[in-house]
Amino acid sequence: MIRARYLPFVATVLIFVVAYALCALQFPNMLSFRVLGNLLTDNAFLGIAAVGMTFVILSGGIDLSMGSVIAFTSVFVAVLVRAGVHPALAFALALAVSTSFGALMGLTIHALKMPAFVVTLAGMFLARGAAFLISTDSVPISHDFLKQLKGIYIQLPDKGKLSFLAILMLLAFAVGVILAHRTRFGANVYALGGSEQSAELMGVPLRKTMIQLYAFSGFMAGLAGLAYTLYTSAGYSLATVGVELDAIAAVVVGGTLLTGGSGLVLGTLFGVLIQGLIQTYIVFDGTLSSWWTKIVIGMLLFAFIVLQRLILLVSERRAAIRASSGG
Amino acid sequence: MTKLKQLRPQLLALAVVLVLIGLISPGFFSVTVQNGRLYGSLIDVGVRVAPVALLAIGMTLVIATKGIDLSVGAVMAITGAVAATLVADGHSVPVVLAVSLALGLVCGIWNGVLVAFLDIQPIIATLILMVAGRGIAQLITGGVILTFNDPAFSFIGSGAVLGIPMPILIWLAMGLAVGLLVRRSALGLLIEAVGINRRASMLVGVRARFLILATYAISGLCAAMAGMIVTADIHGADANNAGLWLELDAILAVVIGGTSLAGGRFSITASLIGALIIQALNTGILMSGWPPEFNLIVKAVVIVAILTLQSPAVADELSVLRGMLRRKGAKS
Amino acid sequence: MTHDALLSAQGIDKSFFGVKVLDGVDFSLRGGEIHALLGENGAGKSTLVKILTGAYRRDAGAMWLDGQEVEPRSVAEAQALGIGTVYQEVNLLDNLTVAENLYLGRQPRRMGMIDRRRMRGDAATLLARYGVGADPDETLAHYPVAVRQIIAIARAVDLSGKVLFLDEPTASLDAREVQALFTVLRQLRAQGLGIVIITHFLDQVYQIADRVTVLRNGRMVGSRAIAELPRRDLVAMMLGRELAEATAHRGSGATQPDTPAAFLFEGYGKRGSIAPFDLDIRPGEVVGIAGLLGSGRTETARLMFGIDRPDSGQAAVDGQPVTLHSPQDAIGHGFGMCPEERKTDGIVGDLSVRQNIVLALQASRGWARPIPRREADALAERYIKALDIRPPDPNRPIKFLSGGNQQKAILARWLATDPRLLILDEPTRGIDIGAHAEIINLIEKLREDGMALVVISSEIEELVAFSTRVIVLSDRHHVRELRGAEITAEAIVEAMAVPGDAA
Amino acid sequence: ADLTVGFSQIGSESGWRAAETTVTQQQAKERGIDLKFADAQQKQENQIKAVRGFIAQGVDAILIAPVVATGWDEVLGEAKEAEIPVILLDRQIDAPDDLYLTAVTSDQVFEGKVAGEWLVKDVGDKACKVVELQGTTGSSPAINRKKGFEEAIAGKSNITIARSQTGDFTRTKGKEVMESFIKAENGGKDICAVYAHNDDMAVGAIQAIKEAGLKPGTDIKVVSIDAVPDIFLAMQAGEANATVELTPNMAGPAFDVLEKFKADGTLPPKWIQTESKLFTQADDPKGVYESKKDLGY
Ligand SMILES: Nc1ncnc2c1ncn2[C@@H]1O[C@H](COP(=O)(O)OP(=O)(O)OP(=O)(O)O)[C@@H](O)[C@H]1O
Ligand SMILES: Nc1ncnc2c1ncn2[C@@H]1O[C@H](COP(=O)(O)OP(=O)(O)OP(=O)(O)O)[C@@H](O)[C@H]1O
Ligand SMILES: [Mg+2]
Ligand SMILES: [Mg+2]
Repeated sequence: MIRARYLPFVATVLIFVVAYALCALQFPNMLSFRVLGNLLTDNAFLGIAAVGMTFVILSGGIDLSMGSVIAFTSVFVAVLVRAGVHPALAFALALAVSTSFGALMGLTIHALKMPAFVVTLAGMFLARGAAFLISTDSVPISHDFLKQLKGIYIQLPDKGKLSFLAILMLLAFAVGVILAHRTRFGANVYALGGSEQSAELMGVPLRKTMIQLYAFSGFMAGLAGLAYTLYTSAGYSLATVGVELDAIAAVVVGGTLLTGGSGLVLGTLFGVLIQGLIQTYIVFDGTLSSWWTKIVIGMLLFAFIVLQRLILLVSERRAAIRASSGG
Repeated sequence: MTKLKQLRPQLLALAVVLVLIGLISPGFFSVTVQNGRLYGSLIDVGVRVAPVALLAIGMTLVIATKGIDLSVGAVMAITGAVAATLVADGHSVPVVLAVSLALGLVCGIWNGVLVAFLDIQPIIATLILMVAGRGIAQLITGGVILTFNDPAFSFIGSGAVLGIPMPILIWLAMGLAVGLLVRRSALGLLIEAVGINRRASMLVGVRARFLILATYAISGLCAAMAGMIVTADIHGADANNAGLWLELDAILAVVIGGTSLAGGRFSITASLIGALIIQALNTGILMSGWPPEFNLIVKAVVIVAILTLQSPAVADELSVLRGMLRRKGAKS
Repeated sequence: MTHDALLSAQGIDKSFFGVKVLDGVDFSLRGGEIHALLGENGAGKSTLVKILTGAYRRDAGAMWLDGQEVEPRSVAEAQALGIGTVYQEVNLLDNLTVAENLYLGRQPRRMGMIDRRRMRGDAATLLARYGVGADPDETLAHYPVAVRQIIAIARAVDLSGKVLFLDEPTASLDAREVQALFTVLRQLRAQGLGIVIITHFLDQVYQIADRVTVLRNGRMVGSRAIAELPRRDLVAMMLGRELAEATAHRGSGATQPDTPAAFLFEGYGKRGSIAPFDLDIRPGEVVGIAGLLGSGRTETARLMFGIDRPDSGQAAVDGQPVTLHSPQDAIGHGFGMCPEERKTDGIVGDLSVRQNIVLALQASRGWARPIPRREADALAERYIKALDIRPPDPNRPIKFLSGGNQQKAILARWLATDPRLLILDEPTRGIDIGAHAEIINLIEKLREDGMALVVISSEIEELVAFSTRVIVLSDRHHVRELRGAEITAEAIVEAMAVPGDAA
Repeated sequence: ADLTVGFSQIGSESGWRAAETTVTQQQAKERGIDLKFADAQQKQENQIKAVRGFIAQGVDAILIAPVVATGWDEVLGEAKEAEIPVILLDRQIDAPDDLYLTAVTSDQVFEGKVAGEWLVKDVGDKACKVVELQGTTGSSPAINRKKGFEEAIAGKSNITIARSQTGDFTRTKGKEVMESFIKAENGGKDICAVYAHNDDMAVGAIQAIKEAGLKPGTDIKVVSIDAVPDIFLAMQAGEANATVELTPNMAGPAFDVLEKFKADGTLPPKWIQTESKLFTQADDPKGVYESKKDLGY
């Protein structure tokens, strides 16, 4: 029997599989390794950001600065590379900056006892503003090192590719899963999400965990920024506006509770894939106007959420009945 | 309503922001009468704050129940689009008002049902309408800016009564009305109770679901008003941009006003002051003449500064400090 | 003061909002002793514990561990020093599994990774010591307070190398579990641990403690060996006055009134929760409900109050069939209920004491008819006085009150609605002996005034004292009903042991 | 012909954009082209996803209205590999030009220049303080139209840009920013002209000028870019002075070259520049309005 806390995850996976099957029935082309590969590559940066977001949400917090940090990182790297810095060094610097920025937000949240929503909202303005200051223009980059990176991929059948970005995202999820479920840091994050006060009284080092947590989320945002830079070979200060909302939606669709303390990192992967699937479906359909696109995305999101709740409700009922007839 | 003393940090922050702007652009405080209405940057702040102020009123109640309403910007776009369509079709102002407000109410109730009855988490529940709502608004306008020429409706946005611009009157009136509604009835207390401890509240017979639904409904209503003001202001409905990202400003206003995002105690007055602080900042930046690349940085820095000074941690330290000073003063 | 004790503290001061809660308190604990910390509700016991264990900062004073001056700034630091604590409100995490709760922050690791298998195994072994068969992999939310309490104790005991603080650990345990706990404590004492226990049960103090320290109004009254302190003197130390022992075993003089049953439940039950039962309650009687932990007492109350929906049976009030599908329904028929889990189901923490007291009344009047401020003030004043809620400040947020005083405020909340049927789930849990007597007197008085009461309690003596009838539950069945002279502690205990299906 | 063409549109952020979409759909319908439309909601990543989706579906050609100039090499490479011709609409990109068939665009710098030159001619030698309403910070039209305008007034010391702020391409912000400009510049008396990066902001600015008790078009000249129908109403009323047209019909020329290319492999030039025509009050604003008002602006 499936434990109650895994139910949201199972529901998400189930919904994804069924939805994919339905799409494939309508557009047989969608059932190809090419589309599957695209699904992973195209959503790689979102997925990486969503790993960080999952941790933050598990702790009961939120990180609204992600979209801006991604844009900032991409501009930062692009400008450095344009100035002649080796990309590897630029990447390392960018990750150092985004990680420290996250750590600083974590420290602020803890030390000033301010809600994460507000601190990271300010962080969102700040990072975007900083990106503008570096360059308002979009800055293209090209460097052999980047080409080499992009040259890494695993060939799938029928012209499908598991690209470097896709591999990077899957790695990020693997790290996320291990961190969440097999380390003390992960356990502390779940504890914070249960109740900050109780966690403190049980000896969880609040300050340290908070700083580590937002540093991790900053790191993931930075890594997502690098993925985005690779993806577009450019840095652009107006890029990825509102990506944090996509990431939050992916986390929640993946079965994590926004109130914190409950959810699985792997669920987020399926949350991301479900969003990608919705978009792919809309492209394949190709008849929706701009507004119908928005409306349909909203409706599908609604359908997924309601379906998820229904599956949960039904299985909880079942469990209750089974328990009573068993006992 | 709320005691002045409790509003001290917000009023102080507003004063500091205003003084800073005054230093940068000296003409900021001059208010004159022109064409029979008040005129000046300060008045602009009062007018331009109207949408965020209205949103903040509803948002305060929603946040007090531990919720959040991300859809208000999209609801503004929807009601604006509908209002513009109706006005362009020649309907009378009362009809336009009634239909638009009803629509806002319906949007709010939709959110409320998702949150209160389907138990969907507020951010996600309202994200649905945030995404789809703008699409609906564009569907109504066909993606274009629907313009109209109807002085009666435009009056809402740019008219004045006794020299005071309408938007100012509207947000003040709405703030007063909702403030009185929640504080003169028991709604305020019950909303706070639900926000602090929903389970305990339900156990004493508080109808938590109904209350939550009501707060989202009020939020929808406020968004409808904001949408109409914006539409009347530019004599047209811009479904693409009306209210875009305004939900974040409204949330920020509520937080600057000291209402906790964890729900519970709230003050509408304080949220309105929070909205004024944000708008004063926006207007101040425009007056400053700095290049627009700096806008976000300036805004972020000032907001962080304000919130830092207001934060419970710093407030504690300050009160300890104040106590020490007082003790020292008493000794010497 | 000698610092050769295991743990000692001197001149501890603490104020909240300018009100002194601890005033120059000295405290010392020896290795290998069980030390009871006693005092009335709000005396400052929990605050002292929180200061000594790093959860609060003290305003003044110093503390020594093993003769070394120490300064734990967080619970984590205190734990590192070998100090384990169970705080008064069971502070565990509902969203984590039992094993994760037990080993949070000290999980067994292999190659840097948490060794989940070993953690699970260790957890099972640990819990077996306390006779709890909880599944280590199940989330804690599945278990009632009592089980959580034991898990919290097990955790604290396991991580305390030198000192163990237990703040009212036995409040929600039944006799059997209390004995299991005491056995463990004696073993730990033998190993040289210093143990501080806070409790309002004086019987338990005499059973287990070696020494007592008494606090009153934030000051230390004295510290004595238990052997040389008669019960009467101890009570006087705590209260600052003599107490006529109100809770003596006397049996309720009152018998079942022969008024017709006003509240009737027939075949009322819910699958998986409580087997169908019949219950009739008359105005002017107290129906006591007894049973072991998990026997279904709380479930009975939840069902009667409309929190859970029944799937069989019907209810009637004054002979008219009624549906009780929500607390509002029940309240509409004149019911009231004080829940057992005060922190999550009872108090509305950020609201003031006054607002907490008027909340139920306000809810039943509806939002459109606010209770005028004057009326609210009057109500608050009346009940603060009647129940001796301390501090008597109606404007203080209730979360800043001590546990016992919160309990009184919640009781006041229902009394303010003037209910016809009042259901009390563990009303005396965490209440000091002075207040305990007051609450029992109150229950008697309410009964005499014609109120119908259903009282759930784990304290059998107390049930004997005020009940006109006692229903005994076992395994989610109502197994026995005792009336009049049948109500004795022995009879109740005997009936509790009967397996449920025997009914 | 039975061509299937994928069209990746940026979004629907303005009336002009909506018109472009409408015109493209009309053009496709007239030519019997099956148009697959994908709206990117202002996000480049969505555009890339859409292009990949088109490739996976095996369309015959792809139109892209790129949201930003950079970042197209890889996905266009994939299109090339799949032998699907790509045509860019309304914006150039930073990529080797063998990756696309052609680009049908205006010259944004030139647009700004046309607006600037009009102003230079109109004010002659009089001193003129201009205020500028920029587009969204960081967007390429904002950057280029600013640049072109500055080039045009570069040699003229009598024309200065006194203030420049972003109005986010919207009416509301255009109005708000103009209000503050007026207050900051002596009640508007010091301002001689307003240059707006698009007509929507200009319309907002006109309202602000009117509400400040000044006459737009006379007291403060108004010049802007796009030529959407509403600006012609303002021109007719004498409230706007000049606008530079950005035609929404980019798809027409694109389909022309595509059909030729498909028929006999004719390679078009790499850049098909659309006209940036200047309209002033003398150009029969009413007539232009009538001709434009049903184009889906
Ligand atoms: N965080 C706090 N803020 C303000 N006042 C507090 C706080 N914690 C405790 N108090 C006050 O300090 C006093 C002592 O409380 P404490 O919890 O230590 O009492 P106690 O002896 O443990 O009582 P009980 O037996 O009821 O648990 C009470 O008056 C209480 O209201
Ligand atoms: N020692 C225990 N070990 C495991 N589960 C227990 C234990 N005691 C109770 N439970 C569980 O507790 C639940 C019922 O608890 P509940 O609180 O309703 O009972 P109760 O009779 O009201 O006891 P109390 O109010 O004293 O906690 C059941 O799910 C039962 O399995
Ligand atoms: Mg206590
Ligand atoms: Mg119970």
